[in-house]
Amino acid sequence: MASRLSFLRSALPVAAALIGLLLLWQLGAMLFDVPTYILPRPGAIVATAIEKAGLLGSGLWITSVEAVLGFFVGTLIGLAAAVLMILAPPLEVALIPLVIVINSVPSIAFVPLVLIWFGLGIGSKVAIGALAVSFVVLLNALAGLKRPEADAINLMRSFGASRLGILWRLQLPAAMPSIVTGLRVGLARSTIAVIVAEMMGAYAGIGQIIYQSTAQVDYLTVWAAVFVASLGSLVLYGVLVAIDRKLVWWR
Amino acid sequence: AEPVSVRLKWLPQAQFAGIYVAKAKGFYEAGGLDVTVNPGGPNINVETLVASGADTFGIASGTEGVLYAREKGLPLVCIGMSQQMTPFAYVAYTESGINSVKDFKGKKVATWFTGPQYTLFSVLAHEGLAQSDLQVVSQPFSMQPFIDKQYDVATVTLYNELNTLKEQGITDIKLFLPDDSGVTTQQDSIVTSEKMIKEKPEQVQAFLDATLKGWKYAFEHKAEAVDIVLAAGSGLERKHQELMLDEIEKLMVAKLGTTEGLGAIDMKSIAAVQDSLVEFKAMKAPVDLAAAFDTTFFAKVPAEDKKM
Amino acid sequence: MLDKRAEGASGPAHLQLVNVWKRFGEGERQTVAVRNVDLAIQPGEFVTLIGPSGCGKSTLFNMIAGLLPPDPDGSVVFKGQPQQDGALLGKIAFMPQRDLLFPWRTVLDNATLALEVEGMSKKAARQKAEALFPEFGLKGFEKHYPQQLSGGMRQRVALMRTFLFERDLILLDEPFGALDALTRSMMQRWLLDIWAKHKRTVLFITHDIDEAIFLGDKVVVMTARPGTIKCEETITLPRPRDASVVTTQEFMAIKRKLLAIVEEESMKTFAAAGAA
Amino acid sequence: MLDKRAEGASGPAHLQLVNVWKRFGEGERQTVAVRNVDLAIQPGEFVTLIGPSGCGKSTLFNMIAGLLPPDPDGSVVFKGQPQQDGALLGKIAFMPQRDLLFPWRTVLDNATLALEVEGMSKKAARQKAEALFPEFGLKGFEKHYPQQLSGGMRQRVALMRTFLFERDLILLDEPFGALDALTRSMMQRWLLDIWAKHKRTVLFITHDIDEAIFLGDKVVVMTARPGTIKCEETITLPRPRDASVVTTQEFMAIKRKLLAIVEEESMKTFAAAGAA
Amino acid sequence: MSGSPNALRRVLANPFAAIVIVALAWWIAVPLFKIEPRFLPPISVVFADGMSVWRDLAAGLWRTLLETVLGFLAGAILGIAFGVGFAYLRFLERAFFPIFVALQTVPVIAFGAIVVIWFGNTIMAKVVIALYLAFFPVAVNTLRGLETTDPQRIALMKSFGASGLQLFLKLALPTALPSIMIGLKLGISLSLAGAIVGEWFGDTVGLGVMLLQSLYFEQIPRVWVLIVACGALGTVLYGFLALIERRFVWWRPD
Ligand SMILES: Nc1ncnc2c1ncn2[C@@H]1O[C@H](COP(=O)(O)OP(=O)(O)OP(=O)(O)O)[C@@H](O)[C@H]1O
Ligand SMILES: Nc1ncnc2c1ncn2[C@@H]1O[C@H](COP(=O)(O)OP(=O)(O)OP(=O)(O)O)[C@@H](O)[C@H]1O
Ligand SMILES: Cc1ncc(C[n+]2csc(CCO)c2C)c(N)n1
Ligand SMILES: [Mg+2]
Ligand SMILES: [Mg+2]
Repeated sequence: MASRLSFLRSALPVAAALIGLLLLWQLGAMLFDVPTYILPRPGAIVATAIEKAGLLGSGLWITSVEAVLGFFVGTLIGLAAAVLMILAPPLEVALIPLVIVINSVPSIAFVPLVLIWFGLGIGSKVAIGALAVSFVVLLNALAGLKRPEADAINLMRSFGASRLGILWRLQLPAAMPSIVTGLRVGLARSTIAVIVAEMMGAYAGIGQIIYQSTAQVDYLTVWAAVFVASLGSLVLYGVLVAIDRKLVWWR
Repeated sequence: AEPVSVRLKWLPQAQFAGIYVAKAKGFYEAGGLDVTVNPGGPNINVETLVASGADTFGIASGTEGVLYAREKGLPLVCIGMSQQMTPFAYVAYTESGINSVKDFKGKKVATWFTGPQYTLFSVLAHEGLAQSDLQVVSQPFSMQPFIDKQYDVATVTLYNELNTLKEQGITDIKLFLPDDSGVTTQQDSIVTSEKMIKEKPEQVQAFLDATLKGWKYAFEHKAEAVDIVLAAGSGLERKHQELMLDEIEKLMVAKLGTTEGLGAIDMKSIAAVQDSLVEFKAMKAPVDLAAAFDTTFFAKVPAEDKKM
Repeated sequence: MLDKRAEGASGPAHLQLVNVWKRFGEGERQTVAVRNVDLAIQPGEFVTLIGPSGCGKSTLFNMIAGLLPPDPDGSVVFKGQPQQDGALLGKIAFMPQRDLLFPWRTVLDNATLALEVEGMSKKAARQKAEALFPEFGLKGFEKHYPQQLSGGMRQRVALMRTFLFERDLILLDEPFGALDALTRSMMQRWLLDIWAKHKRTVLFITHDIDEAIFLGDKVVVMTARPGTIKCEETITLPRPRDASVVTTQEFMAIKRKLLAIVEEESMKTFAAAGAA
Repeated sequence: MLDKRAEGASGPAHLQLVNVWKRFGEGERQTVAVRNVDLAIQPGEFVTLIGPSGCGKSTLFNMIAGLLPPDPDGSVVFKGQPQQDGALLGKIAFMPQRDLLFPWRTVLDNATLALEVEGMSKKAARQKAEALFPEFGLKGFEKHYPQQLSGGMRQRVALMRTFLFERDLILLDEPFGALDALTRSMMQRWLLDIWAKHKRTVLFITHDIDEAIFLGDKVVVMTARPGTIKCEETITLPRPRDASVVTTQEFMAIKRKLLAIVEEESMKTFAAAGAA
Repeated sequence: MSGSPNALRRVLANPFAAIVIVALAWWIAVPLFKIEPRFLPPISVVFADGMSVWRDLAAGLWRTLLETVLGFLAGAILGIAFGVGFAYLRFLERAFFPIFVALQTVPVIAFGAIVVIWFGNTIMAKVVIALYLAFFPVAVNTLRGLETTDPQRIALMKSFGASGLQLFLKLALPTALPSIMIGLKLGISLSLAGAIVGEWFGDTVGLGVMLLQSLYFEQIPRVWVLIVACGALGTVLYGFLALIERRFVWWRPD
């Protein structure tokens, strides 16, 4: 009961803002008579989305599975790497420059390589999604794990806590807010990386739909696909917010 | 000189040598035009940019692109066609035992889903195959999956991917040309907007004259043309561009290109393409071809500028 | 008697500090926090440590607990063995000056932290801790978070956390600093009970001279920064001690003596002020 | 005399609390922190506040400073005017129990914080603050960061920050809690000097009964949680007071009386323990 | 004895040492594990290929750097502004934050034509895309950082009569700065990605153009040249931010 209420309370303003913006857009497009190939009207986009629900639905399903898998794999890799680096500081000193270099390369540059390495199927999408997420999570987790002050770490050490014990009981909880921030940023990055990878080579998915429709000057379908993808990521974001509240309850 | 722009369907390369040569040799300037060449890229839809007025002219995808654009109501007109022959071809490894298009049956065939898939469908139809007889998949712009044998047949353009394969030492392949199956789809359409044709036909004429003259000059002075292309792009390989120019010449001087001259519009092949697109439900209904393709400008191009 | 216990030459000292130094920073801005400290503590002894604010008491504790390496000049000897850096971690129950409660743990779970680190099951640890809540005046606050406690309550939680970590040597850094007089005197009596029952060795920092005398077998006075041992005063007041001991002549005499010593040191901190 | 000052019925009280309450949380887990507090403070009066740990002293201060809205039952009256929520912000010099120094500011810049907020130029503020460093025994630490200070030094920085913020009414929450006896008595004397010179009104929380008596015109004793005023004791010891006043008969008598009252209250906190 | 791990650390922490180590590993690993060139070409081949186009590479680096920095600055300013706005106007956050999240997942490269129509063929288009991508992490981290401001410190400042602006400048902002720096460091690499994607919309100069071309021509060594170039550019920018951080934002909130 209470949770349903709080869900409503968080969903309502978003819905209101969304509807407001769409209305503004629709009215603007009608007022200035903007041609569809420059900016379609939301009404037409929604109509197209409904008309092509089957196509878009199957594409969204594939993209979501890839994005979520990539997000999980990347989060695990990022967290594991951060933990390893905290446990073995020389590793951090040695690897962080490399991490920064790789993170500086736009994930798009890796798409063709990943397609070569992992094929055109789901593997390459999961890989590119994981790549996009893992570095954000790694950098945020690392910063968060370093947050506890020396005094608090010393207290744990005085109890004879092992590095793992300190990590588990002090550093990880203290890092939670920072990690969750990393997840929020990472989610957006992984979704877009997956969609772009799909555009550049895939058998199916939202990215392919966008790519093929653009070439066929079918902007209504392009926009409908983007709409559907954004809605999908909004849902994922909602899940993240719920997780955030669970993990960082003490704020 | 009037400032105008031309949008290409891809990055600077020998595929567009005529444009760059016309600019570099001052053909546009002589025609009273100050041309800016804007390259293309992935998801840069030339038809949209030209129809919206963002660019004055364009070298767009090809027959099917003009038809889609017209069907969606874009005020776009084609005034010339660069490639007279279908530039797409299908490749299979010699060892695969595929000796004709008919042997595609039951195979995994990759093609680009940016329009060329309908060329494949037409070819299949001409060869008496149903689409359900084989598995057609979307091809990425890398040839690597074909090299890795992830599918049996792949699509190439004669001017690029085929050369890429050869450069990587892959020569034990067979080539199947759509034209051999009786399917011709002209590519690299020269387009402008209805507004330009109505308001500044003299500029449209001047642009087409100079462009075709540029092409002719490029084919007659290939080394110089490649130099000009290399200067326009960044990080281009001379060897690859030379091969590309050779292949582009073959495609442009084929068929009507030999009789009518560079840039000729083949209304018969266009009608055939439209019929197949309607048949394959890529288009809901046919469009008015006379409005979409304006041959009057091509007719007025001086013969010495377009005839090789 | 004084010589024997304080110098620890004869008996095997539980803990012995030999020429311990600590310097912070380098060059111009170097602060010498602790200088040339020699100190021996016998098994089961209750030693209280006083000295002017900023003289290096907490720094000394950190070095004993193994949290801060002493400068290479000297060494920390535990049960007769010189200890390397960090060797004493986990062997000493240490309560830092700041409470350092974890905001994401309830009061109960903050109290059981050390036990969990030791490997005790969460359930057993909670059971053990819950029993102490009434004694610490925290009954009913088990499920609260530290943010919801008063300063003195937080300090009591930190103290409880330390006592649940049962070790032979206990280091307490101003454990009663935030408590009111009565709560403080209750906690003092409770501490003496525990100490008498289990005969643990206690090293106790305070800034309250009464408290130092009331609790200690020995009061150690440190000089102003850079801190070193100024003197050690053995307290021979009979045990068990009662609150009324504070008013005895003997107590007063010791207090006056210590006050004079401490006053001299404290003035040094403000020497510059006097000059100005 | 007692009646006149404590009730504040005749003179215009500087600060008056009327039926002030504060409850935290809701339903089952509600904690009543402060209950039905009535208190009047005359201009220039030095009032000390004692009470068992967790009884609501800090909460009361927060409400007076305007940081925490009192429950709607009662009101805070300042210079005769009932104050709305937050109306007193910026009018009272307030020193919280935790030092709350900013880790990114040097000691000097922490001290000048309130002055900067007031709009004083950085340079002028620093000049003004620097003059106080010797008196606070912090000379030479101007450019240090809070992390490099001892507990007592941090507290002195917080105190300096409060005093630089010159206001008629000063609220101090255990300002000397982390100081050693001598530093503490120096700071006490310094505080009395300032107070005598500028006749500011001071409200001072302490858990040290000696300190409360030594400093105050009036000692206010709070009950155990939920805290309310148990009694007010006017201290008629002559001023200026000297450290030796602590040993007078009069002082001892007051102390015994207050100790008895406070003891009764403190026991309530541990009532559950006694039962167990 | 105690000096050697420290010396090792210092060597490892040196960026040049890191480059040399990675290059050596690459040089040795390719023949050792018989890695196929299509996965990872030998470093010598990549190096030679890079040298053969060094002029274009230098021009590309410069152009991409310019676009990235301009887009990043704009995105950072906007991101911080929105982060602050979200922190202080909660209804804004609740209504619009999720929409920004959704906008982040809009694949800009789907809208090449529209970007060109709206912003033309100028550097503006790249800057806008770089801004768009950098904005989000900066905004999120600013918001998160501001949220961690200690309520007791806020109370203290209020008791001094601090205005909202003073609270922000003297307390909230310094508290949030470490977190904002994380956002900026994430944002700068995204700006670079934005600039590179932006160059795919009809540009002639830039690392993105060269990257696209090498993909099209299947020049795997050239792809690696560009990956290294992007990595170098991004690392320099990141290093610059890290330097600023070390110099000015060294504290951690307690
Ligand atoms: N934010 C809060 N939420 C819930 N309870 C609170 C909160 N703040 C204070 N309390 C409760 O209010 C009561 C009084 O707290 P307060 O800090 O005023 O005590 P105090 O008299 O200052 O104690 P001490 O001398 O130990 O500092 C305590 O029982 C505490 O648990
Ligand atoms: N990390 C550090 N860097 C530099 N100086 C430090 C550091 N830690 C402590 N100091 C200095 O060492 C001296 C002793 O500090 P310490 O905390 O040991 O004092 P203390 O005796 O515990 O004082 P208090 O009674 O006020 O807690 C102080 O002058 C302090 O400034
Ligand atoms: C008509 C046509 N479609 C696709 C390709 C192959 N190709 C080259 S670049 C690129 C990506 C951007 O569209 C693709 C798929 C082609 N050569 N011609
Ligand atoms: Mg200390
Ligand atoms: Mg308090």
